[in-house]
Amino acid sequence: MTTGESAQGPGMKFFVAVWVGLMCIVGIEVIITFRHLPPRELLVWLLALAFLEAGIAVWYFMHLKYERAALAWSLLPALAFVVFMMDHIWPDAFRLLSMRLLSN
Amino acid sequence: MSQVDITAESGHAGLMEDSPYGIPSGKLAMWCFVISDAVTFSAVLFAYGYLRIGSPDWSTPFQFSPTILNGIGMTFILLSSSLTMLAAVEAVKAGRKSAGFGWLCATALLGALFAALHLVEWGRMIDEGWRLFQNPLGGSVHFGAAFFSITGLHLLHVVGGVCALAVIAVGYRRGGYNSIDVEVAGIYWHFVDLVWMFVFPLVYLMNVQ
Amino acid sequence: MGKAFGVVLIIITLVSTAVFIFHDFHGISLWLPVDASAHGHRVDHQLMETMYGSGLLFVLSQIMLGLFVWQASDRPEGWKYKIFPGGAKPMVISAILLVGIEILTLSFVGSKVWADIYLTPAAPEALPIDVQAGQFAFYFRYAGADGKFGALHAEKIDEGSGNFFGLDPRNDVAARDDVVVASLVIPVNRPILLTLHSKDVIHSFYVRELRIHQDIVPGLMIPLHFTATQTGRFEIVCTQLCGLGHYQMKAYLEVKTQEEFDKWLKDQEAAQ
Amino acid sequence: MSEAAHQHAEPTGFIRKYIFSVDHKVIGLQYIGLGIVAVVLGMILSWLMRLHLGWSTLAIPGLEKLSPAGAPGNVMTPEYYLSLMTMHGTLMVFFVLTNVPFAGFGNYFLPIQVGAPDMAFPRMNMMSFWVTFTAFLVLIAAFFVPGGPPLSGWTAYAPLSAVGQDAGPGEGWGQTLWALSIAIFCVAQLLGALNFIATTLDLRTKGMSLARMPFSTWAWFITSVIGLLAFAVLLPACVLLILDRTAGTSFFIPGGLVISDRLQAHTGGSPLLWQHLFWFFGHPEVYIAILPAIGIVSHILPAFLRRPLLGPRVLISCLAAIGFLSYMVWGHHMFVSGMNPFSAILFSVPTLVITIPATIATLLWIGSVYGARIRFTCASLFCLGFISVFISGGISGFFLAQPSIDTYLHATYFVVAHFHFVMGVAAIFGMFAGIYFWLPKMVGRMMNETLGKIHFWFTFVGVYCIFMPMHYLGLAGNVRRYAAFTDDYLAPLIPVHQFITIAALITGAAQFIFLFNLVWSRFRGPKATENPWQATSLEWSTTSPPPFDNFGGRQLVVHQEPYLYGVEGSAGDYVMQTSPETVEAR
Amino acid sequence: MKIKYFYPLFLVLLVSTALASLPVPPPAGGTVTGKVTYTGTPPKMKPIDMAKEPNCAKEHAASPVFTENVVTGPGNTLEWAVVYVSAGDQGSTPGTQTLRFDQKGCQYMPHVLAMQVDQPFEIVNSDPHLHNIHPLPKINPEWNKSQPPGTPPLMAKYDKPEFIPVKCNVHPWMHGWFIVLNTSHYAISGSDGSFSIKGLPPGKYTLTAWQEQFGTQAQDVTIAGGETKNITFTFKALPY
Repeated sequence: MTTGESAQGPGMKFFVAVWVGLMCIVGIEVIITFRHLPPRELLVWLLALAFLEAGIAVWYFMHLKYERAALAWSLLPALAFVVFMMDHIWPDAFRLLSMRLLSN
Repeated sequence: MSQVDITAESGHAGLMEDSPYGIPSGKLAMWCFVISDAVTFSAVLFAYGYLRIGSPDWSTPFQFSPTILNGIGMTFILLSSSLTMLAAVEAVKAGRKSAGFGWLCATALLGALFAALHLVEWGRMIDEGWRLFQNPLGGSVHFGAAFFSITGLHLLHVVGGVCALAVIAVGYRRGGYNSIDVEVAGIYWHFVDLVWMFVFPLVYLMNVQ
Repeated sequence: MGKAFGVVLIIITLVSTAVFIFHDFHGISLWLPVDASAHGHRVDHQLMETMYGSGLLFVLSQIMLGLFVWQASDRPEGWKYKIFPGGAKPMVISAILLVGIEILTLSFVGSKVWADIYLTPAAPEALPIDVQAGQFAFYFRYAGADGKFGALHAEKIDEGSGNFFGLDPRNDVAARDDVVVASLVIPVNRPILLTLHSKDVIHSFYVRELRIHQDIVPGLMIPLHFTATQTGRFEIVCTQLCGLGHYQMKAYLEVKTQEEFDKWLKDQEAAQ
Repeated sequence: MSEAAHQHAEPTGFIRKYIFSVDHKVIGLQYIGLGIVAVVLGMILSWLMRLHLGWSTLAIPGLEKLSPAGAPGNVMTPEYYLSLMTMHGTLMVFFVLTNVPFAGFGNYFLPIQVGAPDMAFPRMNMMSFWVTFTAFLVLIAAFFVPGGPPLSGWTAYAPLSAVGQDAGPGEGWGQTLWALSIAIFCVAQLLGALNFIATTLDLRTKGMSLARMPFSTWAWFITSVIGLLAFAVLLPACVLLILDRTAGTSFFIPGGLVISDRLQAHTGGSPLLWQHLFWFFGHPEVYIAILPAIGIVSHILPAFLRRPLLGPRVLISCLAAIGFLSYMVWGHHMFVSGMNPFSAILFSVPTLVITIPATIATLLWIGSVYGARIRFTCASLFCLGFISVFISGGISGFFLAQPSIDTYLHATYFVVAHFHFVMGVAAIFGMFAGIYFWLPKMVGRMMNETLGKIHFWFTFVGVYCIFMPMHYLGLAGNVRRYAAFTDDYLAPLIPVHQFITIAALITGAAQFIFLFNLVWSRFRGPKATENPWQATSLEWSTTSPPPFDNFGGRQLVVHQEPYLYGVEGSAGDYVMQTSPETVEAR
Repeated sequence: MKIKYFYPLFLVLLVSTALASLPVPPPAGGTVTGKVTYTGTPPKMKPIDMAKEPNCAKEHAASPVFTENVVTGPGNTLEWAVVYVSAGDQGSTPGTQTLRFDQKGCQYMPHVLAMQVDQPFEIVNSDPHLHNIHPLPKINPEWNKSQPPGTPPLMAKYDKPEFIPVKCNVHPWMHGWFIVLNTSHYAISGSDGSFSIKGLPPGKYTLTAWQEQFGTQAQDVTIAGGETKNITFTFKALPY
């Protein structure tokens, strides 16, 4: 049970620090955006930062760190697997460009 | 009544097998829902990416002011609401009823504020001529479709979350809900925050002029 | 009951297999039609390989099941069950090995066949033909004397006046001599490069005798190349549900000798 | 959990007891009932389709009254044929194959098999059924709207399904309702899956470790995990489709389409995007249909073989492997769809790999039949029949998994035969086995074995007569989804279709024997004892039917593996899971 | 002679139609005849390739069928143009006779079917295969029905005046028109481009000629009595 064995968070002070960190990452994202990188590079940066942010949120805010490891090991690989498999659609997205019907 | 109540309150207490994760069913179900919902959001974001790759005439209309500034404000509000949610969970766990209620209300209010800012943002876009099927800049019409459907889906989650938080806050004060329910609501609320961490960079920042 | 099950199952298995083997019944041919393309024999070969391998699996496993059920039917009361020789482990290992080898071979060889049809570019001397599918007919366009296709304009499509492709002969000289016909006429033994596109919903280009199949996706121009090796008249059918007239959506492929083809093309140019 | 805590004593009012009941057993029966309504409807639709395929100019008396536009002069129009086909597919896949073996039997028996008094979230469970029911009503409403029922198949490929009325009849309100119905259905399945997962993991009684769960429980659990992630993709896909249809977006509709001489306003979407999203759900859905049937059959077989199955752990691993692989193979539905041909190879290999766990499972069943003394009942016959049709359906997968062969066989009757055997008939056989096996527990009455056996023989031989010839038709290049075979190439094959039609009519008619048996046994059948099959799992440790809280206030304790047959126990040649005796492993 | 009685008769007619809507004999009156012609080079009509439907291809094997957007006759005349009273109409009688629209040899017979508002017409499939009839109205309600061979005729009517193109999706070359008019004073030009509108009561009319490719042209005509007026419509044609 939760109250018994796990989810004893480290206290609000720590969470405030995490919150400040997350806001900093958002700041970095905005700064990177306005350095006008090529879209592909920007995407890589933003995605990396977003995953970092999301990871922090899952880990600390959603208390996954304070649950049994089994929970994280069940949920995250499943999600990662599904998202990885979805990546198989990209080659067809590029087909939309290279094989577009030239009418109008 | 008997067994169910025993499971509910004192856990498995020797009558049931231990849950492999050692968490209440509600929390487990919420985690599963979060994963499922994450897949839903991924599907929509993948669809957005797919169409964006396939559209050579994609529009990038956003400027620092007002859109991104507003977006930073919304991010700040939503992140802060996560913080108040954490405070609510802490308070509830410690049994501080009124503090818990207060923090829950604060979270719901911040959520409502987020939704309001979002709607203002939508209103501005609609005034500029953006529609689900229309691009006032003449580029790909998918911009409006993707923007409104992704942020709309997120907004729906926020509004649903605000309602749920309000119900739980009142219910908690009256004794209908316990600390676990608050924690479960917290997981959902943080998830809504987490989704925004992808929506903001992918839908807003990637579309800056 | 067990005996009946065993017998019925074995009869079903044998009859099903027999129809595969003797697939010609009083003019009803239940087998692939003649192969008229350069790559078709490889598809057929791959299909036969799979047929032998999986047919063996089918017959063996059904007969095994039927036999075991037959045996199990009149055992005495208080029978102590016997364990399959070796138990589960050899079964699992043999399944992994046998089926594994089977599918490895199939996927290696099969993928090669696939890659050679769909992942190779068309030969440079291939005859380009433009194919447009629409509800519920195919139209084919040859470049005409200038060797150039006219540009397509969706808003100019007007089927009632015969402008199926949306050509603009008023402003586009290249479009004036384009030959538009309702049958695909090609010379034999010459590579053909089709460019498939659709004006409305998804259709499909399927010629059984050519062993070729490709969906025609609106918004995309999909290349498809093949070489026909036999003269004759074959059906081109749509296999992707496209609306009420789906079952009547077809065209004919006429494979002619090079001389006949040249004459035909000249006639068409003159007629249009 | 909190919600379960709100549950009180057994309700007494009719509505709370039988309609809006939170009792998982009532909900399970409701799902099964809904499934039976859907399957009868779907079967009648298939009869009409088959009649039309055999004799395309046949006037079917009364059809014009049913649909004046669909059958002028009682002769079916092609659009009506396609509508029937679409509704048949949708009803069968969603409301029968997903509802009955998974939601229906799962709801009824999963809590009992793990020794729980109810599902983890009884009220959510009730909601999930009524949401499903709403989806059903919305789908049926599509028959009666202007423009007619949808006709773009259960796959609803865009842009045909997305552009609206211009694309022909059936693309108006009917198609919108279809998409809406499926979206609603997704929500119901998500709720159901959450419930199943939580119940399996959290509400197991003392001693019911994961390893001691019956195969059926495992299958329902794995299926709910698949469903949780698969329906989550279909839901937004349907919402985007509805937006395309009603709000003018162009997610799935490319630009420059001219449909019925009208230039469409949409631009820039991609039909392949719909196919990807749909099949990303669609292939796991196939396993959502078949895995519970595999689980049910594996659960029932040992009781009649009077022995445990070979390699129980291996079998469960196979189920899990199939579930895992189901997410890696959706592209094999799209080999010739205009997808990048490289991807075809990428999808082909895992598809072929699926045959390994499937073969292992089949061999384990066959090997378990070896050397057993089978008790031939309707349930065991349907289990044996299941193995046979599963083999027949699985074998044709070897062909369709290879893009090079799919080049010829795609969208022919070979595909129809394949999926009807492996997911339609096999899952239906699992359902029949389940009903013959569990009806005594569910209603407290035994079913009539003689009628059941007649039903089995007609069904078993019948499905082979219907679906085996479809393989031959497919090899001959007979394209599916055709309303009639008019052209020179296909016309000679019509006699085969007529044979199939006659077989389908007879086999379908035989199903009414089953329905009669079901209704008759419900009221007139001999009373069932607590454990009529001398089976071991927990559902047989309570009365038939079980009381409101499943075990009458007892908290069971599990001491044994689930399938201890063929051993010496106090009760005979088997040892119940709840029995505390020590058993020598054999 | 007859003119003397005309006005009283007309009054009686008006009253009787208003009160009892009894069947009325066609009023005697003036006639407009004439021709529809063109100047310039009209587009060349294309031969229709019906290879998709072997039945029809066989039927037309000897003499190929051409598209019918611009059907010309001797002396630069145009067939299938509709001439009708577009303004000043009087004395129209409601159309009650059921018209017939046939599908034969993968062609519409007639190519242009003119009818009055609320006039019933039947659509017949004389071919041994399926057709679907898909009129594409903008004001009137749209429908799209298929007609398998051997099924009874489809009955239909329109309640608002409109020029409606008709197509068959199964045979995309099939193309026809439903011309729904507010008046019973209309005519379709024949193969020599001639038309004749009879029974016009004296008065001032605007006559409009419509041709599917070239659009419309209007002329004013005044009918004084039982006379016959001759007018010619001339369209300007372009080759593409």
